[in-house]
Formats: sequence, C-alpha cells, structure tokens
Amino acid sequence: MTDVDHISVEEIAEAVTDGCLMGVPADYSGVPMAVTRALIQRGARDLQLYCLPLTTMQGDMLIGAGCVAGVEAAAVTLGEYGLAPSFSRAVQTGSIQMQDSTCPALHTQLQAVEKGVPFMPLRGLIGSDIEAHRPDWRTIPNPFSNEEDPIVLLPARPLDVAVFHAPYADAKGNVFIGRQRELATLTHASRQTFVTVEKIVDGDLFEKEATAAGALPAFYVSAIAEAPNGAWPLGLTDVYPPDADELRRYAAAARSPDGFADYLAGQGLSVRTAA
Amino acid sequence: MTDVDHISVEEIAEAVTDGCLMGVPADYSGVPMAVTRALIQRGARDLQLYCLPLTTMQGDMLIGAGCVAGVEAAAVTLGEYGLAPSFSRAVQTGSIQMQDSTCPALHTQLQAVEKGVPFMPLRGLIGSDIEAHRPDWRTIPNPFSNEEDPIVLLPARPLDVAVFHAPYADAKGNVFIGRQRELATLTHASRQTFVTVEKIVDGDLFEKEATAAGALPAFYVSAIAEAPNGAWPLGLTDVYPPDADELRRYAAAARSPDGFADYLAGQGLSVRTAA
Amino acid sequence: MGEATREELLISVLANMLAEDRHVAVGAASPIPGAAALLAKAEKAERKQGRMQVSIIHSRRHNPFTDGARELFDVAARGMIDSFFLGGVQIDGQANINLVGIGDYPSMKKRFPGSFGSALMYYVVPKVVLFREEHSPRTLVEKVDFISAPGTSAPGVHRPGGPHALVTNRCLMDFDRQRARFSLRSVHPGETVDSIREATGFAFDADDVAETPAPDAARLARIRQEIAPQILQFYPEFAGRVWGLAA
Amino acid sequence: MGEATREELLISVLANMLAEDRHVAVGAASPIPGAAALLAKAEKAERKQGRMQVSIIHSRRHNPFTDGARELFDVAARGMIDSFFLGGVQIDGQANINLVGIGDYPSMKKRFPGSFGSALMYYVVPKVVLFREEHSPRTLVEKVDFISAPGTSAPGVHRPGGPHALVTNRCLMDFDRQRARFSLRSVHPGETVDSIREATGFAFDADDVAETPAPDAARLARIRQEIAPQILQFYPEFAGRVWGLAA
Repeated sequence: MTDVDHISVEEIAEAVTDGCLMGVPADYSGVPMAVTRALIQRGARDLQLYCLPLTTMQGDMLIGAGCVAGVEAAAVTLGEYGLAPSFSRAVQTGSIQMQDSTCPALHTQLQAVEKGVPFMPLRGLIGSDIEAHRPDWRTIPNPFSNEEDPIVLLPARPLDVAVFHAPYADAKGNVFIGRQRELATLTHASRQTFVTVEKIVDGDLFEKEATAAGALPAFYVSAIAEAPNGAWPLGLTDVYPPDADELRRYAAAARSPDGFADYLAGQGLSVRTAA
Repeated sequence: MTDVDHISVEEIAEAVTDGCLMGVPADYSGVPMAVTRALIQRGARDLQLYCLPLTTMQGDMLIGAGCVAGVEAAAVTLGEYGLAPSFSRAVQTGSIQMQDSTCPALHTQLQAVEKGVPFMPLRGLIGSDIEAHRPDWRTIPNPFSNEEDPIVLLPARPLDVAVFHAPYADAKGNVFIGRQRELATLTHASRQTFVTVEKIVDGDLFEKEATAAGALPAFYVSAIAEAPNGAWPLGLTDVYPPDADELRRYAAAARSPDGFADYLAGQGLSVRTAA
Repeated sequence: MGEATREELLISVLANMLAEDRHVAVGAASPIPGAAALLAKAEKAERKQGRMQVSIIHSRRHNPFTDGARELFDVAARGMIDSFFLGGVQIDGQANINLVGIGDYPSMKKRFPGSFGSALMYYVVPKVVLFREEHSPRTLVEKVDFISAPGTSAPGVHRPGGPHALVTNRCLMDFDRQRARFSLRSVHPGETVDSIREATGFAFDADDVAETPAPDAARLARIRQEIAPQILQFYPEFAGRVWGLAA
Repeated sequence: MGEATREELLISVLANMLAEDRHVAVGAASPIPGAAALLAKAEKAERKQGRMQVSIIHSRRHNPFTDGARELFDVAARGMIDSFFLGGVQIDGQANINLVGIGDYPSMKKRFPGSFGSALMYYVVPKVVLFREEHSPRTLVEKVDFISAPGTSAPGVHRPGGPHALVTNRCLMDFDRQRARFSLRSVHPGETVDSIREATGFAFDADDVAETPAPDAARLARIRQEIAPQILQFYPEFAGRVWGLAA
C-alpha cells in the first residue's frame, strides 16, 4: 500500500489555489515545469512566489502568463541565457510586487518555520537597501554581547504550498531528493507539498540506510504525480541536462510580450487576460 | 590522493586534549568506543562532554575512569541496561559538574554555531528547572508579537572537537553518515572533527547523487582512523548490533567502583589517579 | 483467547486516546506506547478514517526521519505530532514531571538519566500522555523534586501542548489544564477509588469513575496476531516476556 | 605557447590572491574565478603548502555540499570561506555593490536579477574579490542606485569580511576598508592611469601603479593543459571560446 495519494499534474495545478503563497525551487533543485504549464493552462492568478532562493524560467513564465501577483526572491534570471524578460517588464511596469531578499535569508525564514520558532537571526543584511525595504525584519541588539552588536531577526514565513520535481518516488511515496536538502526544509515549511516525479519505483527507500539518506519521508507529501520529463526544458540533476536550445528559444521569444505569447501558444497555452 | 590524513586511534586520543569541550554522539549515531578506550589509556583528564543529545556507555566509562570534569546532556543512561552507575555516583559526590539540558536545546545550540549566529530561539523550556539552572540562556519578549510571548534564546556553543564512528569513508576521505545528519551539525559546530571508520573503501561518494546524499564531505574532517568494530560493544546501524552480553556485563560491573575498575582492568585499562 | 494481560490492557487504554491522530510519536524504550500506536493505526485504517503516521524513534523500521535527530523535535514544535508519551521518576499533582532525580539538585540523593526532550515536547505536543507503570506514593508525589517540564504554564507562555492523561498500572486519570488538577476517570480491574487514593501522593478529583474496559475479543486478537509480531522486531525482550515470542 | 589571452591574464591575477587560502568558493556562472581557484589550488599543492578546498557551486563535481543550498552560506557565516567573488551591475567608490538594477527602486529603469547571496557573503568572507569584466563609467559609478551589500559597515556591526580588491578588464584595484576607498594597484597591458581614470565613475588613489604581470610560461602552460580541461566540464561554452576545446 502506498502512503501517499497519486494524482495528476492537472490536479496539482488545481490544488495550488489562486492567491496562495507558493514555494518555488531553484533550477538546481528540480523545477516542476509540467505543473507550471498546467498552472498557466488553468489560468492561475495572484500567486505569491517564495523562491528558494531564486527562480529561472518557471517564475518568468508564470509572471509573463499573468499568474503572479508577487515575488520574494534573491534573484529572477534565466542564468546563462540572460535576464528574465517577463520579470523585468513586470517589475518595471509595477504589475508584480517584488520583495527583494538574499539567498541565506530565504533559507533562514523557512528554517524558522521548520523549527517552529517565530524568528531566526542572520548575520549580514545591516546597511543594505534590501534591509531598508523590509519592514517585516527587525534589528535587535545581540542580547549575549556586552558590546554594540546589532543583529537582524527574520520572521518565520510559513508557505501555503510547495511543488517540486524529483527523479523518483518509491512505492510507499517516499521521494528521492538526494543532497537537495533545501527541498526538505521547503517541505517542512509548507502546509502542503506536491511532488512530480519522473517515475514511481518498486521497493522502499527506507530499507537501507544508504538510500534512506536521500529520502524525503512520505508522510510529509500531500500527493504525487508521475510526470516524465517533468522539469523540461530545465534539467534534473543526474537524470537529464537542460534543453539548451529550448531555453535559448524561450529567452529570445520572451523579450517581447508578443514573442512570449507566441511561445505559450506553441505549447497550447495563453496569457491570462486581466480579470 | 586522499584529501584527509589517516592517523591511528591513539593519535586521535592525543588530539583530544585535556580540558577540551568534546562533542559526543548518541548511541544511535556511531559512538567512538575504540577512541574512548584510548582516551582512558592515555589518562585524559578534565574533558567537558557536550552530548548530542545523550551519552550511554561512552560517557559513563569516561566519567568512571576519571577523565571528565563536566557533562552537558539531556540524559546519561545505559538505556535498557539501566542507569549509568559511574555517572550517578559522580553527580552524587560532586566529582563532575552536570549541566542538565534537553535534546532540542543541545541540537539548537550547535545549529546556532553551524549558522554562524550568536544564538537561536527555542520553544518550551520556560518554567522548567532546567531553564532555572541555565544562567547562560536568555528569555526575551518575542519582538514579532504584539502580545506577551516570552521565548528563550540559546547561545551558540562552539565545540573544540568532535569524534564519532562511521561505517566507512571513501578514498578521498568523505565519510558515510547516512541519515544521522546530527553528525553533520556536530561536525559543523566543532573546530576539529576526528572520525573512526570500520573501513576505507575505494571510489568517491560524490560520483553519484544517491551516495553523495549520505556523505559528510572530506574537507570538514581533520583526520580519519580505521577502527574495525570501533563502536563495540555498542552497535553501528546496519553494520552490527550492540553486544548485549558485554553491555550487561558492564552495567553490572560498574555498579561499584571496584567492579568498574575490574572491568577496565579486563581491557588493560585503569582508572586515572587524581592529580 | 484468554483474558487480556496487564500489558494488553494498557496497550488498549493508550490506543483509545490515539484513535483520531494523524501522527503519533513514541520515544525510546516504550514497548507499550509503541504497541498502542501501531494498534490505533491499524484500527483507523480498518475504519477507513485515513492514514496515521507512527514514528517509533527506537525502531529503524518505524523511524521515518531523515533530517537527523533534531527532526522529531522540529516536527513537534510545528504542532505536527498529535500525541507523545512521557514518563517520570516523579509526577506531581500539577502534572509537573521529573526525569532528573530524587533529592536536592544538583547532587541529588539518587540521580536518574535526565530530562531527554521533555522540556520541549511537553509544551508543543497537543496530547501528551503521561505513562508510568509504577503507581505509588513514591512516583506520584505532591511536588516533584525537579521540574524537567511543568504541567502548566503561565498565561502568555507559548503552550499549545501539554498533559492529556496519566496512565499507570492501576488507573487512568484525565488532566484539566485550566484547574491544573487530575481527575480519576477509570480504575483497572481489582482497584477502587480508595486503593488509588492510598497509592497516590497527590490529591485528585474522583467523580464518575468507571472500571477500565478490557479490550474486546477483536482488539485482543489484533494485538496478539498483528501487533505483537511487529513489536518483536524492535522490543524482542518485551515481546518474549508478554507473548512468548522469539525473534 | 603564445601570449596570454585577456581571460588567461584575469585568471592569473585572481589566482595570485588565493595562493594561501584553505577554502575558496565560486558562485554560479563564473568561469574565470573558477579557473583561478583551480589554478591556485594546483599551485599550492605543488608548493606542498597544503590542501585547498575549491567549491564551485555551479559544478556537480566541485560542489562538495550535502546539507542543501544553505550550506555555502552557513560555512561562510562561520568564517570558513577565505575568498569569494562578487560582481555588480554597478560598483561604487565605497565598494557598495548593486545587483538589482538601474534607476529608482522598486520599479527601476532596468531591472537585473537580484542580490543573490551578497547581503551575507560580502559581510562574512574575509577576502571578497569584486570581479566585473566591463570597466566603464556605467558599471563603476560614483554611487550605486541600490545597495545589495555595502562596502563598509558602521562600527559595531559584525563585519569580519568585505571587499579586498576589484578586478576588471582594465586593471586591479585594492580597497582600503578604513578609508573606504579604492587604490589603483596595476593596469593591464595597454592601459594607463589616465585611461583608467577616464573609464571609472568614482575617484581612487593611484600611487605606485605597476603593470599587471602576465602569467609566466609555467603558469600559462598549467592553465591550458591542466585547468582548461577541468573548466570544459562545467563551462563548455567558455572553454570552447577561450581555448577552442569541445566536450
């Protein structure tokens, strides 16, 4: 018996409800691009993206398609394929709210949720314009120091939902995340977690310590969908590389709203018309 | 080429200098019993044991042998074999300083070191006699709450040295810790980390994501010693079970100082005579 | 099938409390709570009321954690563990528990292992069941010598969890967190309200006291046929003693 | 063997700064810093001065971390990363860096990706090398439009790390943290103090300016024979362009 429900990619896209705060993995962690397309397909709106700690094509597509109201991230970029055009446009026109952060702060605010504490401290930050634009952060004097030593406390930031893509799950619903342990923290910090996988394999990752080490336990997972090639055109570590041609095509197309719309149309998708 | 020095169990015992603050793993994490015997052999003294979060026979033997000045732990016990007799005697006679803590606090104070922050908050604790006896902890009002909400801050507790036992290391010095991830935090929080292993194996744990997931990277490890059966008479997960007969023998012998001394003598060891 | 043994009665009593849970955690060296959790899980599945995660820290097979030894405490602090079991060298009438020792701290007359995770778990797990087989004036005292974790907290202190009940060899008591007071709910076969009063070092209420029900035949059969073999895997000594099983 | 290319000169300049390090980390999409770190490591090993950990986040093979994406930042916050590289859409005369965009925040005239980890790394890594190939009044400005991370901090702020030097296509500058001011150290072949002044939007000191030394034959040979094939594995486009290598 599996311990986790198996649903479809489309059902995951339904479960990511409009307006929710959604945890989004970095390009190296397993990006759920199949779910991303399904979200655009269903016309998702007002999503708040919490990026751990950055987003690439996933965020840019969702923004371009009109699904996003706000982004909290350390970076939105297409990496070696250039700037994220839909993101840049949306920031410049003010159609999304951008909350600039920095990688370790994004990790830390989820660690605070993970640990069940209201805040966690982090070094750095002080005197940056990031800090200046984050009234939700608080600087206190380090209570353990006798000298002046301001330190920033970051509030726990519980997420509504996290979605990521992984190489495989076992028959019980345990998910292989390998050393992408940020996916464990992401899951711990989210009320619900949906995972797409390349495949479901027989057996039980917990049978041996060697495979248990790379497992996310099934009891954290709300539901799983099989989605072969589910990170495409992004890559999946040790499984397949990014599809450089497709990424280049996207980067070029997204430079204009029309090009972006054409790219979506090529995938049977369209930009959400404003409500 | 290996990235880590290979030394002997005795050299590890030398590197754990008198008076140092030593991180000690729980019975399920891989207890370095070979090094423990070598520490008694060399007449180590004034060790401060920081237990993550408890100790069993290792702590009790070191205490009985006169190697220990202080213990910080959530528990010192022989588990199903009963109370830790040398520990109980030492507390009752005042020959060691016991600093009572609780499991999550011991994890948290090392997490603070790991993260390079001076403190980390933890729920619970308030109103316990543990908290009452910890002037090094500080309770502050939660700065993110508009209502009364006291919360305890625990200071980072950097360790001088950590020693643990693991199933194997690879040719480069990467150590397999599986899902005993508390050993990673222990290592991150210690200035030096020495590891004994059942064996050194060929290859590189980082060649595949599946094995990398259970690896502690070599660059954290100060030196490695091969010590087959190095956790005996305690067990090593998935490798060998505890030696119940030997543990029962120890638990019975340690009930009196003479019995304890006889037990040590049976292993060619003796109790350190007071300085 | 025969009568339920004392251990089977306790397993049954504890299982009743876990019926609706989604996640039950059991600490080290707790065969009776472990068996109760596995029983409750099997019964919930049979009722088709959904899954129950049973995390038994002592058992490699039933320990689902992969984030190190801190994960149990993290999950609990997030409020995701519904029930947990704690014991005590001493438990007092305000449900304060002492796992540290008897006498004056720190040297004490008799030192016990220590507080383990109680100083967090007792605060954050909604339903903490105090489980101490020995029921005597020595274990159930007026006031503990050391508070490993308090039964109740001052207003304003983050305290979503706390004591739910006390189960011993003699009886089951509920705990009222508002009044900080135990209330005798049922006595095990052979006990009376008076025998409980005599064996208890603290005052408690005793209205509506029933006899603790023995497990019915179906449950008893399940304990012996389905749960016992599982317990054998990680508490062989206990399974041998109670059910005559051998690994 | 031929002359050193511009990229090889930069690799050589950066490697000089890393000679004594124990741990150098390199962020994403940084082939020149990555090559410099691997070169410094090889040279340190040859001098028998001990090991150097080179952690290249972009490369599976050279990414040694197993505690998730936060581990780099944790290690750095503990002071265990000796050198790190940061760039900037803009860098100003006080070594403030801007990775966010040009114009008024938040809408900006031109938005760039964001600050990445700079708002921690710049504070805690002892030797941060600012590396920006484009050297123009557009990139090296009087005052950045947005401070992703400041060059210096007020007294009392925990700031064990910070800017060490600025390396561009035209020159190498040191940074004096006390005075919060850059000082031109060497100009690359073809540049002069005047040409640097013209291309720089901020004021800087210029005493004792040398010409940036090209890598000697042994180092150049090592770059081409030993380092280039490694870079090919994770920066194939770069290795193809600079060394004509193909995967």
